[in-house]
Amino acid sequence: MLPEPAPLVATLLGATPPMNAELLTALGFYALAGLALAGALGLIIASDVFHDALFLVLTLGSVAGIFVILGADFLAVVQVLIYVGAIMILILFGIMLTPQLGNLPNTGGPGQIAAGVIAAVAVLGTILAVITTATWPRASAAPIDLPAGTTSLLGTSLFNSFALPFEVASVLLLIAMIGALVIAREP
Amino acid sequence: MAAQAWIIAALPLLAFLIIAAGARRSPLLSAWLTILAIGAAALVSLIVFGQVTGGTRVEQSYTWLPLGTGQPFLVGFQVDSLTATMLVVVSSVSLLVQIYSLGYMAGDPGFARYFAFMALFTFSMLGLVLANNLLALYIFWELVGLCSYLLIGHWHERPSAAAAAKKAFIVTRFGDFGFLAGILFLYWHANTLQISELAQKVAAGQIPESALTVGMLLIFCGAAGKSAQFPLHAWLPDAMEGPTPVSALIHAATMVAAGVYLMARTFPLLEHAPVAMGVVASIGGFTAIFAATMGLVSTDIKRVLAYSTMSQLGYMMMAIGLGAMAAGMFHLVNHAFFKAMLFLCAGSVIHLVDTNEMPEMGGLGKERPLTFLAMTVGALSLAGIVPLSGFWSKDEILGAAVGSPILFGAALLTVFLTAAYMFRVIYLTFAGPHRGQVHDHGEPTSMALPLVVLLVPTVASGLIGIPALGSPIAAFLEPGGAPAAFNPVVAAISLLVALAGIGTATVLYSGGKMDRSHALQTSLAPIHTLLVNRYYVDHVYNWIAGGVVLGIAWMADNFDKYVIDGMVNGVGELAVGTGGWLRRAQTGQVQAYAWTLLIGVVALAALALLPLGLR
Amino acid sequence: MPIYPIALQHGLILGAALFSLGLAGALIKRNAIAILMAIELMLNGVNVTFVSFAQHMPGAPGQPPELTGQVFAIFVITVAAAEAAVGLAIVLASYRLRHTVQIDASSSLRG
Amino acid sequence: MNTALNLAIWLPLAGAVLIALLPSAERLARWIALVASGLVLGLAVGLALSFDRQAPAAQPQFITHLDWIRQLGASYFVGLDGLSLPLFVLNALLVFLAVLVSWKTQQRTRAYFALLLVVETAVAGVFSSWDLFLFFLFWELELAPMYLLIGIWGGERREYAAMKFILYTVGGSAFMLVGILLLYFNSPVKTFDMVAMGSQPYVGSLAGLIWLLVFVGFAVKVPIFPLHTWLPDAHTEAPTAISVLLAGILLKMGGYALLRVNFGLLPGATRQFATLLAVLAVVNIVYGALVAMRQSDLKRLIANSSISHMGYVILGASAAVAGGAAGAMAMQGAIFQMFSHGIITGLLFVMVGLVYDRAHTRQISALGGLAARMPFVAVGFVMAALASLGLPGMAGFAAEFLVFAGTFPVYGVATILAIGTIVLTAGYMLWLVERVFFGPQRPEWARLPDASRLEALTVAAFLIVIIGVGVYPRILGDILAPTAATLAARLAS
Amino acid sequence: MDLRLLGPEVALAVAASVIILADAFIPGGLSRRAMLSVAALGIAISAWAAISLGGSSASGFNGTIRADAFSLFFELLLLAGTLLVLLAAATLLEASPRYRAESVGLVLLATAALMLLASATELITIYLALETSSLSTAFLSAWNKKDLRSNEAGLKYFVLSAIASAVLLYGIALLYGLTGQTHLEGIRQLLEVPSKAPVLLAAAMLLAGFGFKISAVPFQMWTPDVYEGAPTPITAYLSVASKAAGFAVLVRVLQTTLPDTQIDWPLLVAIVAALTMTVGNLVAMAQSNIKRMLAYSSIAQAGYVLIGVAASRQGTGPVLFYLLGYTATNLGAFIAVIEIARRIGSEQMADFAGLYRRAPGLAFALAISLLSLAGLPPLVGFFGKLFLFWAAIQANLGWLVLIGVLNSAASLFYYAQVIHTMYLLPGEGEVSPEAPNLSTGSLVVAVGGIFALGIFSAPLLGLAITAAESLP
Repeated sequence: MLPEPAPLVATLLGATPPMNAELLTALGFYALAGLALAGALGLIIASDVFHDALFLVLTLGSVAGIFVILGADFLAVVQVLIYVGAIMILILFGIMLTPQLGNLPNTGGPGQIAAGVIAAVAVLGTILAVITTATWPRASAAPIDLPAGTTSLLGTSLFNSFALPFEVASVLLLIAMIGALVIAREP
Repeated sequence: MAAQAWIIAALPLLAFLIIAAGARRSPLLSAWLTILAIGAAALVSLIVFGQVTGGTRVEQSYTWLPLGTGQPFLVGFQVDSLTATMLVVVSSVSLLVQIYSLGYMAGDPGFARYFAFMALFTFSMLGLVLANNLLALYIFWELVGLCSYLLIGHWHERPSAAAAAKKAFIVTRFGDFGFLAGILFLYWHANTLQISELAQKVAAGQIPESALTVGMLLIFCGAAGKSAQFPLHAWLPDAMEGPTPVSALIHAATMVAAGVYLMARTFPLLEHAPVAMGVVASIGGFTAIFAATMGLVSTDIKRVLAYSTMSQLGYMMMAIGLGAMAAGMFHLVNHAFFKAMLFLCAGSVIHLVDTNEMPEMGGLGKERPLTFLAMTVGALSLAGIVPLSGFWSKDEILGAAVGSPILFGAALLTVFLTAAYMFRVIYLTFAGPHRGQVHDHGEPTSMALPLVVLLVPTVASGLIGIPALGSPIAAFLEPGGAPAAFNPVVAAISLLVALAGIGTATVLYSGGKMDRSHALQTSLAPIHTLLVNRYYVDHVYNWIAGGVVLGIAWMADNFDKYVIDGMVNGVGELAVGTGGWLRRAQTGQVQAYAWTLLIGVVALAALALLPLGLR
Repeated sequence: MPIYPIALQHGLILGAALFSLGLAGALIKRNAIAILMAIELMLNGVNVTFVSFAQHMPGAPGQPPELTGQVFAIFVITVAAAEAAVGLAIVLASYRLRHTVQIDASSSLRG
Repeated sequence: MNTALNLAIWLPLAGAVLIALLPSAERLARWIALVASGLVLGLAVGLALSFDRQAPAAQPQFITHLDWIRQLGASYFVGLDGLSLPLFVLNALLVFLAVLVSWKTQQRTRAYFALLLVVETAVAGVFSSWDLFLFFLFWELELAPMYLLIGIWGGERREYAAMKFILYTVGGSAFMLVGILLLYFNSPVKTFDMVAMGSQPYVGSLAGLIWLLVFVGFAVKVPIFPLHTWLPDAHTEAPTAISVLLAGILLKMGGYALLRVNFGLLPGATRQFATLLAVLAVVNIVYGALVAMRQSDLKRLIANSSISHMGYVILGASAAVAGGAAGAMAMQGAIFQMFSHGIITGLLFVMVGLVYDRAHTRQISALGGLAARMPFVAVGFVMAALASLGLPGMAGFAAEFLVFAGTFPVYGVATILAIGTIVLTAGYMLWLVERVFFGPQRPEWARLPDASRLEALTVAAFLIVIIGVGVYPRILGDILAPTAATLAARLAS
Repeated sequence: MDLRLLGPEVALAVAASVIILADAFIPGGLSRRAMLSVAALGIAISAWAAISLGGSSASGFNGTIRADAFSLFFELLLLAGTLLVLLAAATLLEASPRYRAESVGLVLLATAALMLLASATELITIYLALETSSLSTAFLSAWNKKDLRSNEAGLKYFVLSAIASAVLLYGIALLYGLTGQTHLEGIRQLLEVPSKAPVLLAAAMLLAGFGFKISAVPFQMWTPDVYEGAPTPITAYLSVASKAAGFAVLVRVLQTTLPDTQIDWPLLVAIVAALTMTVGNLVAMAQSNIKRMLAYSSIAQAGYVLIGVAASRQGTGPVLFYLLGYTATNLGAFIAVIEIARRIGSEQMADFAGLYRRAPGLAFALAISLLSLAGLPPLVGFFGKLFLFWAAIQANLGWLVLIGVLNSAASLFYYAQVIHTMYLLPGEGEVSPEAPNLSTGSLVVAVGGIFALGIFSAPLLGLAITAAESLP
């Protein structure tokens, strides 16, 4: 589970092998992952819902970066556009429309926190126990070679193999729209 | 006629059915229906008796209950000497008692019911003696018990009568429990319930003696219950709560004698089971003396007669147990007549004074000379004074007992006691001045007539036992059996002992005075107390029934209520309680719900993964 | 596992971590909108997982990779948007009724 | 396809539907019920008379066999044999009499009679089904109407009693269902056809488990100690006619099913458990009698006596495994006892009902001396009590005698205990009669009327059957004997 | 092309659009009658379209949906259920004119999503259909905007469904990672299992996601609250349509993707089934609100169905039959409750006292429904349970059947208590009789179904088994 220390130290000291693209990518990944996790942690800890939103933006942005590293450039754009551009705006509106009276606690009591942490640790532990030990028979050892842009590949997939889900997604959005209109409107 | 002997039983049944169906609305019609039917039955009985003395024998069987495998259960009737004798005795005594009842029960609100049940009883009793197999016999055996129950409880508004009726039924049922077991026991050893077949198999040695002994002892339980033999005797004195004619017919002449009859009927089996015979004889002998002692102290005239009946039945049992079946039956017949008469006399007296208590009687010979006469003759016969009937049969029994010193002694002592308590009754009732109120309504002819008629056999029926005639009874009842030997020495001794008894009674009670007996009572106080309390047997029974049985029942009932039902309700409460507890887990907090969901996933996954050992 | 080059597991672990953190947030936060954000976090965790897998799924021989994982992620983002809309609408309605967005205010139904 | 039998099964249901469809026919309802149940009684008697007593006993008569749920191998298969015919007739008779008994019901008449008729169809179905699945269906069908009959028209604690009744029974049938399904899938003949299942019984390793599972279901119904405590409550709280049906036929469903399913289809396991059965039977007999002895409530006493009397059925059945003459006799006794207990206890409950209708109390201590005012009721009650304690000449004796006779060589001690309990029975029955009817008349009961003409007629009908069967048991014996012998022989082999 | 396969769903979507648009553009709005007519017409066309596909087992849209008999069965079931719910809600719709077009439209769209869920054979489609239906029902639960309880129901349903579907999604991701596939059949072909752990984890997560839909313990926590708070017709809809579709997708995914020979998912399902039955029944005993009681009851019912699911292939036919009967039965119960509550103004069981006199028809309908839920013959609930148990015994799940039958017996306790209250207790006040309307009409259909489905259980079970066997 722990990274083996020797290569890391060696690399950092520039001994063997020379700093290459792979290492840079890795470092970028770790940096972004750290940011993403920090944002997530911040979201949990922050006591102000507005700060929550900002931490979330940090995470979402970092994840977009990670998407790039993982060869999903189009997805990164979508992530930034929809999440940061649409969802976060929506959420900020939501926050502003619901001013709270007084200073209410943003997190539950110690019991709830403990329970939440236990559940999260349990879930994480289970998942990690599985994914780190599993072998993935279909997965290639190395990242696959991807063309410079994945957009056309995705487009083909989306409108060919997954045309039906695409249509369903549109209905989903329609429903969300109608429903939100009805429910959120002043009575 | 003998081939249609079932008619004898059917006639009273018919009367019962007609009364039940509607004739009960007219009491007098009911009574006469009964009398007519029983009269006709008595007539037919006599005819049949005549044919049987001529050698006719009949046996017929019908399927009662078919079985899937093997022979069906049969019922049927037979006519032989024993049956014929009993038919005559039962039907004639019953007829006389019915006639007597016309007067005795006059004005009773349950008049019609009384006669209906009397008819039913006569039917059952006749059926009992006609039965040719143990099953049929048992059926009628229970029916006479039922009639006894119904008639003892005739005045059901009297709590004592209701209790006595119940007691009679339950105690005899206790004996019947053994009877039924005995029947089954014999059935599975002999594969038949036909008495004649059983007798054949026994004679052929096909049934091991041990089995026969057990079977006969069990059957004797039934006989002991019915015939009030120790220790199942406790019901008979109480049964005197019934109307006196009922006591005369059922509890003196016929039903109680059914036990003796049963042993006589199964005598061909019994005689091959010496141990059983010994038991029968011992119980009989013991009961004879045991009951007689209690008769000495009772102040209730009917109870004295009841103890006397028990005692005499013991006598008969002893005779049969000693192998003198014919003698026992001879005594049964004689006893039936004179004891019925004695009871009817007692009824007549009670009618006069409206009480059973002898201390409140006295001097009644003036009002009822006929009764006085009849009762005296009956008492003499019972005491065994020559030449009355009791003398002859009692003598045969004593003769049979000679070989067994203890039983012989007991029998002799009983003779003494019998004579003593009977003359105590005679003195207390008829001699001296009136001690209580007398309400003389006059004695109707219907009550007087039976007494007169019964005097005849009381005097004469024993004469058939005169040694000069050979022993026709034994020849008739037990062809091939040993003829009864008349033993003049024994006869003389017993006569002397009886006279001694009479003398003792005279000393104590002559002139209807009670002061001398009181003095004796005081000097023998512990014994008197013991006797008055009937040896405390009833106390023991009450303790068993009310203490032990009801105590166990109490435990069972509470076990049912608290343990079993407690567990049942506990399960229910547990379920509802668990539901309520789970319900509280539904806190309304959505995050708690989410927590449950996630923990559920982890748990499920863990459940699935753990068997893999988490490589 | 070497720390570089980044392998499949790296992405998976990050995904799992994000998922679990989001989950913890959803369980701990009181503000309904914050919970909404935490759920978005969970979905992002899954998306990272999907994308990581997609990066290691070659296509059929001679065919370009299908990138199903990335397609899935696009749909997930769409759903996330819809969820945000729905969630905010309901939270707004709730706010109108209760004048608070604290989730524990909505706990009258229980038992 | 036998029209008469099918008609006898379904006619009551049709009557019930008719009552339900006539919205304002409160008074008509009882007439419909009377006619329907009367017709069924006629049909049942007709079937009994035309029953071929010489035919081989392994096959039912009057059969109808139609395809039904083929995926399950279930069919509509009805017919009667020597075991079911008497009970079928008993059902028809008791329901008819129950209609008469409840003639004066005022409350919600339509619903009452409709439910009564549904019960009749259900029970008739149970007794005539030769398909195990169909059997189970009918078995369950009886529950809801019975629950309502107790719950709506019952006494003070009716709710508790009704709930207890239904939970007990449903709990029991839960086990039974599992057993039936296990049997189906394990038996060599994949069918619910009981003739086929019986001719090639399952003897595998699960037989014992299956036997126990079904047994629990039936034991609740019989009821067998310690699953009996629903009975006193239900019988006590139910209205008179329903007590009659409960004691008269519903308990018989348990005994019948035990013989039909456990004994008929799992003879091997039955042999294993025979001794257990005998022990339970004796416990039932003695324990029921002891508990009855302590009851202060008239109806509760009778109810507990039922527990005791049903023990004889189980005792006889348990001895049937011995086969041979004794086994056949015991089995015949067991079946006979079901019939006679049905009719006798039915009468007892009718009599209790008559007393209760007049005095409005069932406390024995509050009653007393009733015979003076109600001679007919008293006579009827005494007759019923005598029949119940096994007096010869009445139906109970023939049955008990067979049971004792058959059991004696197989389980001697058990038989002795059972015979001994007769004394206890006599004790509590006669004590009851003494306390209720005898003794001095009490002022508070000085104005009670005797039985009406209709009531007298009903009681007379019961008595005629009780005495008729008691005096001439061949009426039933001819029908029972071959079936009993076949069953016992199959058990022993 | 493949569009024909989507005909049933499209018909509903069109009907929904017509209703919403017409209501928006016609001055004064669309009348209730017209609205329901259009909805009914849409349902009819949808049904016709489904039937005309005839369970051809044709796949379409690159294998994302499959028109087999299994999906046909569920499509018809969902359509019938939806129609009955709409009819039952007719009277309530009359009372609340605002946004009623949108509510009817959303119900139709949700049904379309559920139908898609039942026929989808690809995980992305399944996920989207699931989300679509969940979000619609979240809205519908919160529809009574001024009602705190309705809003709370919507909020709870939304939050929990979002979390549950995130978990489901993670499970899907694992399956994708193992096979590189999202098509169910593709997954099964590629599921070589060198290490079973990810598959089992995925199975548990899928179970959670779908288990949420069908209210399986421990994913059932939302059920009572939402059932109680949501408008009753929506509760009915949730308990019937949503649950049925949940079972459809659960059965299809488990059976198509996970070979039970290698992965012991039946055991997982069996454990969940046992928990579900027991918890549902136990807590139901302690309820006083009829809707809440029915919520727990429907949890318990889900447990019974899961017995059939655990019985794998053999159990599928009985599962379908049970769902059919359950739809009729539970609708009967809920429609009766809707009408009763509307007339006496209470959902408290205690207020149902003496209902047999005040509203005999409704009391009878509710009683019959409850007895069917309890599983008494000759009602369909009896046969449904019987077939389930029958299958489970065959699958060597005797212990589970025993738990099932005991639960079934215990459940009678609380069902009978309602009947007891209605029939055995005296009640105050009168209920003015009403002329038969659409609601009572749908009630008659449902109760008639309870009897008819029971009596004709034999042929219907045959149909259900045929449908089950059409699963690849």
